[in-house]
Parts: sequence; C-alpha cells; structure tokens
Amino acid sequence: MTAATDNAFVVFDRVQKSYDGETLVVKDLNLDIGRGEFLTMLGPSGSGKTTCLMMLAGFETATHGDILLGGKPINNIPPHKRGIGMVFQNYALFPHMTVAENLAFPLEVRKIGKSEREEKVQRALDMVQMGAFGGRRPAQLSGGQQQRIALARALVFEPELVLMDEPLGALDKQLREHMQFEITRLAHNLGITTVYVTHDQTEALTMSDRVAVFNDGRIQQLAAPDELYEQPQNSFVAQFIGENNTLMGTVKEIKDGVALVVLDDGEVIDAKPVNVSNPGDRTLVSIRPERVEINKDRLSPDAHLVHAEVLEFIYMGDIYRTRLRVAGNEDFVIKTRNAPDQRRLKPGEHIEIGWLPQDCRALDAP
Amino acid sequence: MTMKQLLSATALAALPAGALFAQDLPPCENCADSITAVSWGGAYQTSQIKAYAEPYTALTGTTFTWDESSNEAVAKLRAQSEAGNITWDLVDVEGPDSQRLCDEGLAMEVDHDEILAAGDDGSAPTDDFSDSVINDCFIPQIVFSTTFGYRTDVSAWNGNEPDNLCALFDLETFPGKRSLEKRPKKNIEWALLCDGVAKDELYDVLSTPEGLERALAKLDTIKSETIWWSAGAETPQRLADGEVVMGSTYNGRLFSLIVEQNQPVKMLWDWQVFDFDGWVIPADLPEDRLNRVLHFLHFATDTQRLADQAKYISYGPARASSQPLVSTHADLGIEMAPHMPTNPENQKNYLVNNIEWWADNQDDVEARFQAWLAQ
Amino acid sequence: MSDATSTGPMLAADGTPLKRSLNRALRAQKLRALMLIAPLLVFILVTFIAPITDMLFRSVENQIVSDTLPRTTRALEGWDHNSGELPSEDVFAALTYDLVAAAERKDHTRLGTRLNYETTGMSSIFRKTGRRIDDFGETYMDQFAEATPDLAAPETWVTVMADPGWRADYAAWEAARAAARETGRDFDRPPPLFRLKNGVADILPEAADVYAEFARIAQVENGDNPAEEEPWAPVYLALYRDLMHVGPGAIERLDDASRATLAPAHDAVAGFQSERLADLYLDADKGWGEPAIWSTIQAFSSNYTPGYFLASVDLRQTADGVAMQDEDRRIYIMLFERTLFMSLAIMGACILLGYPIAFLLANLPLRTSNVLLILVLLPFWTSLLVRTSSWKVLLQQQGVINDVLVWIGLVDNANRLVMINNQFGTIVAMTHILLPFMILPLYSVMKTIPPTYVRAAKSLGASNWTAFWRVYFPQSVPGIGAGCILVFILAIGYYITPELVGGTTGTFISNRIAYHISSSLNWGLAAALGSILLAVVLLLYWIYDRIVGIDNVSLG
Amino acid sequence: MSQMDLPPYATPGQRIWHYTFLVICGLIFFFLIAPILVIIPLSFNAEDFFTFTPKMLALDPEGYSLKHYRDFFTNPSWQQALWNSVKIAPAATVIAVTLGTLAAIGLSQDHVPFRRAIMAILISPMIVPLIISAAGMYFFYSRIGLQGTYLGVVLAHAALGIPFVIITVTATLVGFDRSLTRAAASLGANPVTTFFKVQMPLILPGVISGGLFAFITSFDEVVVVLFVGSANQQTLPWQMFTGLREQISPTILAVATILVVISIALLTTVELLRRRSERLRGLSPG
Repeated sequence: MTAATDNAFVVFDRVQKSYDGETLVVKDLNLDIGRGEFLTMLGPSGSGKTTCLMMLAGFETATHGDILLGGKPINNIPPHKRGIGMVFQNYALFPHMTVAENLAFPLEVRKIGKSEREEKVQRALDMVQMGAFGGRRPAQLSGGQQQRIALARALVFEPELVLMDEPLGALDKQLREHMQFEITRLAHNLGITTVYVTHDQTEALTMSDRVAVFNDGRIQQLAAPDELYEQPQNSFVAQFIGENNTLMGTVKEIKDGVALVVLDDGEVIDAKPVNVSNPGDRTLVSIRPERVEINKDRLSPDAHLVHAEVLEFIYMGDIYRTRLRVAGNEDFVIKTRNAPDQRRLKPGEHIEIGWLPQDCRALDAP
Repeated sequence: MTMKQLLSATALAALPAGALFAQDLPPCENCADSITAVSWGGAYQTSQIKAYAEPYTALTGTTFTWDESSNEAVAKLRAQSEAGNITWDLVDVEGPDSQRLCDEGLAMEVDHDEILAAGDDGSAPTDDFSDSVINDCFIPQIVFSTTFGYRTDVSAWNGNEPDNLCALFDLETFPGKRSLEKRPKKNIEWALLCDGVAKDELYDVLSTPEGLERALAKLDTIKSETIWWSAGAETPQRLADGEVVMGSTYNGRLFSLIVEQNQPVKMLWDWQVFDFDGWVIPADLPEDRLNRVLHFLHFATDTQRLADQAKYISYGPARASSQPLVSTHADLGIEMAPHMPTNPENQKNYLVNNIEWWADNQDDVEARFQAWLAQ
Repeated sequence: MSDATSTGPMLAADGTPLKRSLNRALRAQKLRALMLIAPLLVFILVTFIAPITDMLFRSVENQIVSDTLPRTTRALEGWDHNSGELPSEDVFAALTYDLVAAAERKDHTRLGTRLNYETTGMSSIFRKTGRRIDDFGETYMDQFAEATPDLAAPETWVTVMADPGWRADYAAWEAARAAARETGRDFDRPPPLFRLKNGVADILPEAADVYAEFARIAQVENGDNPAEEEPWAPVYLALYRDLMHVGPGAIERLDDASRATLAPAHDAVAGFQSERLADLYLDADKGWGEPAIWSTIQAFSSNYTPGYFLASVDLRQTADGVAMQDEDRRIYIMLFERTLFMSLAIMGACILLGYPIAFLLANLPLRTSNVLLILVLLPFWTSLLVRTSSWKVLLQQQGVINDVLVWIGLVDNANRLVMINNQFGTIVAMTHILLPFMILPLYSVMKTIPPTYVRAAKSLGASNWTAFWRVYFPQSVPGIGAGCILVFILAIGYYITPELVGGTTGTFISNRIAYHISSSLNWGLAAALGSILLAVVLLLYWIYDRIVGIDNVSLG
Repeated sequence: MSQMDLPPYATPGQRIWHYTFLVICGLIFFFLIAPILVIIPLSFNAEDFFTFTPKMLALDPEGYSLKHYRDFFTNPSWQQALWNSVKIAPAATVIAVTLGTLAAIGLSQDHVPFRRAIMAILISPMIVPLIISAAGMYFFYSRIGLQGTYLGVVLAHAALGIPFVIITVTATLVGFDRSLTRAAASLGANPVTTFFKVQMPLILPGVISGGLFAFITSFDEVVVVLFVGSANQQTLPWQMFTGLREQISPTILAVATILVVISIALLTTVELLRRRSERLRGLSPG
C-alpha cells in the first residue's frame, strides 16, 4: 500500500468498475497523483475517464479496489464529506440562486459565519474577474462567465483537490483557450491538486503536468505532455495524441536499437522499436507530420528517404498541409511551415520525403 | 341558518297546546349528545327536522347529523354490521325494508309499549299505532301513499284530463313521457289492475309465474315513453320542468309541488298505494347512543309531534290519536286534512302494500324487473 | 466486452464474481431508493390494493352456505341429484337443526337471498320455512312432555347435557355478577360458554349437537341462562331420532340423573306417533318438493364458487354443470357489449373532435396556442359534476338546446328532442368530459413533429392533402393511440355521468355494479362484474404502458 | 412562421378549406367551453328554473338575483359540505404530495429494482375504474373501522391523488439536471440539505402542480366519498350529486359557478408555475 506522500496524494489502487456486471468500464486502474499536481485524464468517450473522476468524487462506487485520498481510503465516505471541489461539464450552477448565493453555498453548509462568507465569496469572484456579477442569476450570464463562476464555486471553500469534468466543452475555441490559461494559472497559484478530464488532447497537452491517456478502461500511458507526444508508448497513444502518419508493416529484424520494417508495399525502412520485440511481429510505424522533411538538404545524411506522390495541397495560413501517397497509404500528411523559401507542392507531383529514424516509431499493430 | 332558526322559533311559539319545556322531558341519563339520523332528504326530511329534531334540540341541545341514505339503508347497515362499526343511530325506512332489516337482525327489536309514549288519550302505543306496527323493529311515523301527478297544460291532450289510474297506459289520449319508479313494487300492481285483474286477486295472480310476465307485458306498452326515477324528488322536478306529463311519486312531494310551488300539476288519487314509513334502530348500538335514540324516539313519536309533522308535509300520522290534531300548514295556513291520503275523498280506490308477499318475493321480482328494464 | 470470455461469469480482480461485487456496491444505492419508495408503496398497498383484492375475493367467496347449513351440506353429500327423488329424512333433520339455529341468528333470510341468485324462489322458501321452523318437532315435544314430564323443564336438559364443570363455572360467574351488582360495580365479564358433558354426544349425537347449539345461541345471542330456557322443538326431534336409534344398553352408560330421565323416554318413543319431516317442509313451502332446490344447495355447498362469474356472463351453475341463464334474465353480456360500444363511440367522437383541435394548437404560434390551450384545460380542470350538471341543463326537453332549436324554428315546440336519459345524452356528455384526455396527448405528440417534414414533402411536390396524409398523419398516430387508450380506459369505467344522464339505456356496467352493491345487495355478483371490468382495464393499461409508457402520461 | 398562415398563392379551394377548418375548430372550442359558461348566467336566475327566462333574455335586472348564492352561503348542509371539502382535500393533498414526492425521487434514481412494476402499482389508482376502487374501499374500510370516518375519506382520496403527484414530479425530475445534486454534494452539502436547498426548489413547480391535481382530485371526487364516507363526511361533490340525482336546484348552479371560478384560478396558478419552471430550466445550459 502506498504511503501518504506528496507523490501519492490521490491513489487509485487496482480499481475496477462495472455498471452492469457484464463489462468493465474501468479495468484494474492504478494511478498515483501527487500533491499540487495538475493531472489530466484524456481519452475518447467511453474510455472510463469520467467514471474514474466520478469514483473519486464519490458519485460512483468502485466495484472493486480502493481509492485513497491523503493516504486514507475514501470508498465509504459520502461525496459531501470528501471535501473535493468539482467543476461540472455543464457547470451545474444552481439556477434558483444568484451567483453570490451559489458561491456562498459550500460555505453555508460548512457553517461559516456571514461576514467571513461574504469576504470569501468576493475574493473568489475577484479571482475569476467576476467581482461585479454577484447579484446575477446564472441564466443571465454567458457560457464563459458561467464557467468562471463554476470554477470559483469549486475553489471558494479551498479544497485541496479539484476535479474538472470537461469544463470547457461548451465554450467556443477562443474562450476555451483563454480559460485553459486561467485555470492552469489559478491551479498553480493556489497550489491545488487538480484532476482534469477531457477528450481534447490539445487541452490536455497545454494544461497538464501529467496526462493519463485512457482507452478501453485502462491507462494507456501516463506521462508529461512532451513525453506523451514525442514518445507514445503504443499505437493508440500515438494516434490519439496529435496528428500522426501510420504505415503498416512487419518487423524484419531488430538490431542495435533499430528495427528494420518491411512496409506492406515492400519498401523497407528503419524505425525505433518501441513495443515490438521479435522479427515477424506486425507493426504500425508512426511518423509525426511535422517531422517529415521534403527539403533533402535539411535532412541529416542518415535519414531515410521515401518516394511520395502529392495528392492534395491545402493552404492553412501558418502552415501548408499536404496529403501524399506513401507506401500505398493515401492519407499520409505532412505539414510544412509557411516560410518564404517553402515550396508549394502541386497535386500529381512526385517527390522524395525523408525523416530521422528516431522520429519513426515502430509500435504495436492495433 | 338564521332563517331556519327563526322558523323553528316561531313554530315552537305558535303551538301552546303541544309546547314542551325542558322540565317536562325526563332527563336522559348516560346519553350521547348527538344523533346521526338517516332519512330520505327533500321535503320529507325537512318536515322531520322541523317537527321532531329542532324542538328536541331546543330542549336538550342534542345535535343532529342527517344522512340522506334511506334508499340504501339495507346495504349500508349490512356493511356496517359486517364491519362491527355502526355509524348510524336511527334510520327512517319504508315498511318492507324494515321487515328485511328485522329479518336479518340488522335492526333492533323493540317493545313498543315500553319505549313509546302513550297516546294523549291514554291509549297504549300498540293500540294507538295498531296496524302500522308491522314488525317488532318498526317504529311507525306516517302513512304515505304513492300517487300520480299530471300536468294540466298538455296541449296534446286536447283538454282531456286523466280521471283514473289507467290513463297511465293510454298513450292515445294522453301522449307524453311518464315517470315511474325504477323498482317493480307498485308498478306491477298498477299494471295488473289496468290489465283487468281485481284488487283481491292481485297477489294471487302475481304469485304465478305468468302473473309477473303479464304485468311486465302491460308495462311494455309504455316502456319507451317512461323515464325511471330512483329518488322521490325526481318526478316533481320532471313535472315542473315539463320533462314528463305524468308520473308517480309520494303524495307529499306532489303536495309541495302543487300547493307550495304552484305548478300547473294535479294529483290523481286513484289507486294510491299506502305504505308505512318509520324508524328502525340499528342493532347493537353502544349503550349511550341507544339511550339517546330511545329518549329522542319517545319524544318524536308522541301524539303531538306526529301531528306536528303534518304541518309541513301531507302525510298522515301513524297514530290514531294524532289524527284529530292535524291542523293547518305551518306556512300556508291551509287545512291539511283534505290533502292526507287517509282522507275518505281520496281513498275510493286504494291498495295496501302486501308487505309479507313483497318480503318473500322481492328478490325474484326485482331481478326479473331489472333484467326487463335493461333489455 | 473483449474480457467477457467464454469461461463463465466475469470475475473481479480479487476473484469474486463481478456481478456479486457489483451488487454489493449497488446495494446501498438500491436500498436508499427503496427506502424513499417504501412509504408510498406500503400506503398504496394498504389503502388501495388490499381493498380491491379483498373485494375481488368476494366474487368467488361462498362460505355462507356451508357456514349456515353445515349439517345439511354434509348430509347432502350422499344425495344423487339425478335420482329425481327428494333427500332422505336424515337430510331433512339436518336442515331442521341448521335452519332453527340460522333463524335464531337471523341468518336464514340472508342465505335465502344468496341462493336466490342461483335459483329463483329460494329466498321465499327460506323465509317462509324460517317462520315455521320453530314448530318442527312440536309433536315430539308434546309427546315427550306427556311421557316424561321432566323433559319439559329446561333444568332437566342441563342435567343431561351440560358438563358439570361448566355448571360450576356458570354458578361462579352468576355469583360474581350478583356481587358486582350489589356493590354497583361494572360487570362485563362474559359468562362461560356452554360445554357438553363427556360422552353424551356418543350416545345421543343429534340431540347433544342441537342442544349445544341451542345453549350457545341462548347465551351469546340473547344473553340468557340455558338452564332457564325451554329448548327449541327441533331439540326434541333430535332426541326422538336418537332414542329411536340407540339400543337399550346405551342409555345404561349415562350417569344416574340422565338415566332416570331418559330411560322412560327411551321406552316410550317406540310408541310415539311419528311424522314425516318432508311433509312438514312441503307444508311450509311446496318448493321443497323440487329437486332443483336441493341440488342448488348441493351445488353451492363448497366454500368457493364460480357462480358469480358465471352469472356475470349470463351463465349459471347447476348440479349438472354450466348452463345458459334463462332468456329473460340474460342482461350482462348485453351490458358489457353496450359498455364497449358506448366507450368506442365516445372514443371515436373524441378523435373526430380532438384531432383538429390538437392539430390547430400544435401548428399555431406558441403565444396563440397557449391561449387556446386554456380553453382545453378549463373543462379539464372543471369539476366533473359541474360539467354533468351543465349537460343536464342543456339537454333537457325544456333545456337550453331545445329552447334554441324551437326558437330558431328547427324543432316544433310539441316535439322537442329527447336528448337526455338515453345513450345520446351519455355519449355527448362523456365526449365533452373526456375530450381533453384526447387532445392533450395528441397535442404533445404533434408538437414534436418538426414542420420540416411537411415542408420537405411539399418541396418534393406533394399537395397539401398528400403532405398531411402521407407525412404528417402517420407521425401523429402514436398520439392517437395514446389518446384512444386513455379515453377508452376512462370511459369504460365511468359511473357518475351515465348515472345522471344515462336513463336506463345509457348506463354502463359500472352502474350495474353500483346497483348490486347498494340496492340488490348481491355483492358477489358486483365483485365478479368488477373483476371482469378490472381485467379489461388492466389489459388496456398494460397495452398503454407498452405503447406509451405509463410515466409518459402528460397532464397538460 | 406558423403553419396555419394562408400563403398568398393559395387556391380558392384551399382558402375555403382553410376557413372551413377554422370554423370547425371554433365550433369544437364552443362545444368545449359553452357548457361550462352557460351555467354561469343561469346561476343568477331569479326564478327556480334552469332555462333563460324572458326577463333574463331582456337583460332586465329583475330577472337576475343572487338568491342561489345566498342559499349556498346560508344553507347549513351546503356549508357543512363546503367545510368538509375544505377539510378533506388539503389533508389528502398533503399525504399524497409528501409520500408521492419521496417516491418519485426514489423512482428517479438508478438501479431501482422492479421499477416498472412499482410504477404500475403506484399509478393504478388513476386507472382502476372508480366504482371498483370505491366498492373495494367500502368493504375493506368498513372492516377496519375506517368507513364513515374523516381519516378513511382522507386516506382514500390521498390514494387517488398519488398517481398525479407521481406523474408530475417524475416528469419534472426527468428534466432535472442530476449534476446539480452532485454539485451540491461536492460542495459539501449532505443529502438532506441538498434536497431542501437544491432539489426541492427546482422541482417545486412539479410538486405544486402535482399537489393541485391531487387537491382537485379530492375536491372533485364523488364516487369514493359516497361509499367510504358517511353523513358526517358529505363533501360538496356529494351534495351536488345527491342534488343532481334528485333535482337540479339552482343552488347547484351557483356552486358550479363558484367551482368554475376556482378552477380558472387554479389553472392560472399552474400556468404561471409552468412558465416559472420553464424560465428556470430553459435558460440554464445543458
């Protein structure tokens, strides 16, 4: 059993969850979250991430296993005694109360005196720059404003742990980016442990200290954002995080940390073996679009070169996005920076592209 | 409320002869202070309230609750007794129902001479009430009769007016809707009388299977023109509204329609059917309630009180000694005697319900009649 | 799903079956939900479901025959109703004992009424016989009194029959009562109930049985001391029959006091002038000569009977099985048919009137339709009796509608239309009353039909009618279904309105049920009719639940 | 744009049909409303008739009078009936609303075993024909000593009102955002506080309109009270029923008018509540 250290403020210990007794939505989950950490649970819908959050908050009961908070198992503690702040997907602001009443609610149930309550409410409102809105009803606020209030309400009673369940899902892109920044700022300033659930990988990468990628009821990879992006441990993570080109093939041999992969159209490439171990394994080779180079002179000499045919060229402002046919794959995408020296490719053009072997990762075949 | 209090106050003040004071009434020991009485509603119940209940309340302070369920008295008493929870103290029923309640042990048997007041001429209650004491449970109040009323302004009759009962079956001369009771009793007797059966042979004929069918066949001739009533107030109402041109009902109801409400309706006394109506006490009453009821009955059935009732409704008191005291209508001041069913003018042709025959055959005839009605 | 292999139930990480650990986790949750529901569920079960079950039970209950005539039903077991012969004297004797007790308890008229539902005439037979039953056995009473004057004294019977222990108890009780009276205390201890002497029932089975019955009735019903009451005549009949059967040795086995009384009687009975019980019965009512009377008693001697249900569908139970009811008494099938017909007519009228209104409401701008909706909801919220009285006022011959028709000259004053106290009145009034129940579900379904479908149909070239009939109408069918079942369920069980405006031809089966409860007192038949009606309604309820879902009922 | 507007390109036939349809609808509305309204003027009749007298038609003030209302307010049996109704209906409503709301909340939870069957039982008082309910209660309540008591009538009426509470509260709970109660719990409120501070205020419109239905069910109920009640429990509908069965006394029309006014008031209340609840619900996201 893990001790209550800063590295394990929240512990999921072999947690399982089933709703119907037939299928597990969370399978043998083990996860430690450190104090002050901003951890994001990322995954497609139905991957079990929200269930984990709900178990932590106490709204679902683990079918098996323990969840520990500050070293103590909380399985038998009802939600309202857990002292965990939570921001809901739809904000869940009480429509019949004003903003200030919403914020005062957690303080009221904690029997905090009136003056202290008002002071804390005001401070929380100021914190989210909503100081003037205390008398309004939630229905009179915009989505972004409601979001701030929800955040302020989850923080106003100074919980050590805050859970956020896709809190920015309903906002438009700009507002979302702004709020991402606000939330991280607040979380770090206040030193609160945050568990954040989202299916938006950009959000996960920009906000988190660590990201747990969920799929099929399991954590596929738990790592810092850069590591997750740069070094996906399996094909799911590689495909789920960021854009990715994939080529199917078979491992021919592994030697000196380099795998020789025969692609399905017969071409042979070098790749970094990540989770292939034996020759003959089917593999999915992944290369990030921005790591593919079309300027041969920018490539190091040991880079691998592959023939490609341009199928489509899309102008996207800051970058060009080009779709190619590579080794039989017609969805091979490359991204090139919009720079004065950058060529605009034309459909039908035949080019050579290349990449570094360490950028090309041989993963398990899904 | 004020209106009524005023009325009852004047009623009390207006009768020095029969006036009673609290000290004249023997005290009631171990008595409940309220009575739940069951009656028929309408003018009849009002006459009981005026003649018995209000004076009694004035003397003793007893409160009355009235339930207009006499129609369903047998059913409700049976259910109450099955449950062992009798909520009624006093039930006003017709003779045959009292027979049934008595037969089934639902009504209490009483000793009339013991519980009732002697007549003011000194006669013993059983002698004074004589024939109206039809069984051991029945405490008679009135003789009433079921008669016919008809509208006097029916243009389709071409100035004819019915002068005998059989006009009921004469749709040629007297077209229009009839109103008859939704029960076989009286209807089948009338049907047979108009089908040529002599009064003395009525129940003999009815005792044969063909007799009942013959009566129903006669009724068939007017079935399509008949609206059936189950409450005594329906016929007067329909006559007043012009819904029907003639119909049977209790003579008192017609009296108030004709005399009190001045409707263009006349009464047909031909072949009126006499019946007794009176009280029964539910069996197994708790002692205090029983004491109160007996105390009230002693008061309410004395010679004066029964005669008083006739001030409000044209039913004949069941006590012989009350007959001479019947005076004038309380509000209208008219002589009541000519409106009594027992007035010799009115009883040239009359029938008396054969209570025994009906007690024996009620279930059969009722079932057949209801089936006939529904078909 | 991939984990759900073929190796049986899924296991959790610690090896327990997943279902079980899931159940453990859910138990608290379920328990909390049930705790919230439980008070109401118990409440409904006690105040509503139990009464209905209890009433339905009456439709098969038939204890009254075997309770009132225990000896007779037992004695009749051996009688063959097909023989065409009357039962034996033993059966008549058993009936005498039963009837005299029943008449004392005043049960016999009720039994007669019960059996009269099955065979007409029984009520009158039981009444008439009940009046005479006290005298049955009087011949023997007189002859015993002559032969052994002792037997005329009530005290003698107690000596012969009563348990000495009981006599002692009774004496003690009387003493206690006297003492209480003296001191003016309340005394409400009931007297000890009569007990038979040991062995007397072996020797004098019938006499002991009837005397014990007599003694108990004297105590319980009348509050008398058996030692002071003269036994019923049938007790002497029983004694006569016993003494005729017992051998001389039997009397010897009795105690001295009894022997002293009974020995002379035993010697005398052989010389008694006897009389056939059957003749007494036939004299009381010649109906007893009909084997049908006896076979009815026999057929209904069991504690449960299908009789009421058979009667509800115009059949009847005879000793030979089920037969059609006499033609002139068949009304229930007709009443059920009429109930169904009128309910369907009301339902049809509701669709015809409700559909256009719902359509209008669903397709008007919200502001206008909300105002018009109030016109639908106002009748819905108005007292049923108010609406019924309105229709009475409107439909009468001298009512508003006839007045208007006469005034505009459509109808001659002398020939005013008859619109009330018949089916027409019921159908019109109930259509008005139930119309909101059709409009509201229809409206809520129609509101969910997006206008784009009809627009799409029109853009594809459909005429207004085609667009409505092929596109809109099919989508509104679920609303029609919901409304129809709701209206039909409510209509089929209606009571108040048909009672007030239906006359004799416009009434429903409900009115007949009420009639049997409060007027004819045939509660068993009322329960059977009610059961059938309830079954129909529950079937429709089930269908409704299937189609609409009972919690989706909209209440405006 | 409403579907009912007539487009400018409509053919004459379509126009005729359009107006015919509106006329038909108008007639049906007339059929719905007229019977209720017609009794209102009649209740002011100065005569004891139920048709419009010539004086009334001539709008002669002498043709009108308040005497039937006076009778209602001074006649002790009507007053007793009114008083009984006023006593019984609220008591039945309180029972129905309390138990019904709790049960509806229980039923709205996940994992309720036998939910469908329980629901069917709880709704059944609305479905079972009243005469059967009344007969059953009559016999059963007699047996347990409840027949002819206020308690018996109140319990019976509560049972009849419960389905309406269940249905309306369940419907409100369907629209109720579960995350609100979760939010309250996460903010530290215990279940009781959560219920009274968050859930109850929000489902209140549903509870109140369920309560109104239960109230009107009891206030308007006649069959069951005829059987379960006795003389002491005569309610307004009972009094109206016996009156109607025997004669249409104009006093009944006065009572009917009063009841129509009450139902209009109730209807307005419900409409206002519905608007309030839509405002609260409709404007909050999700």
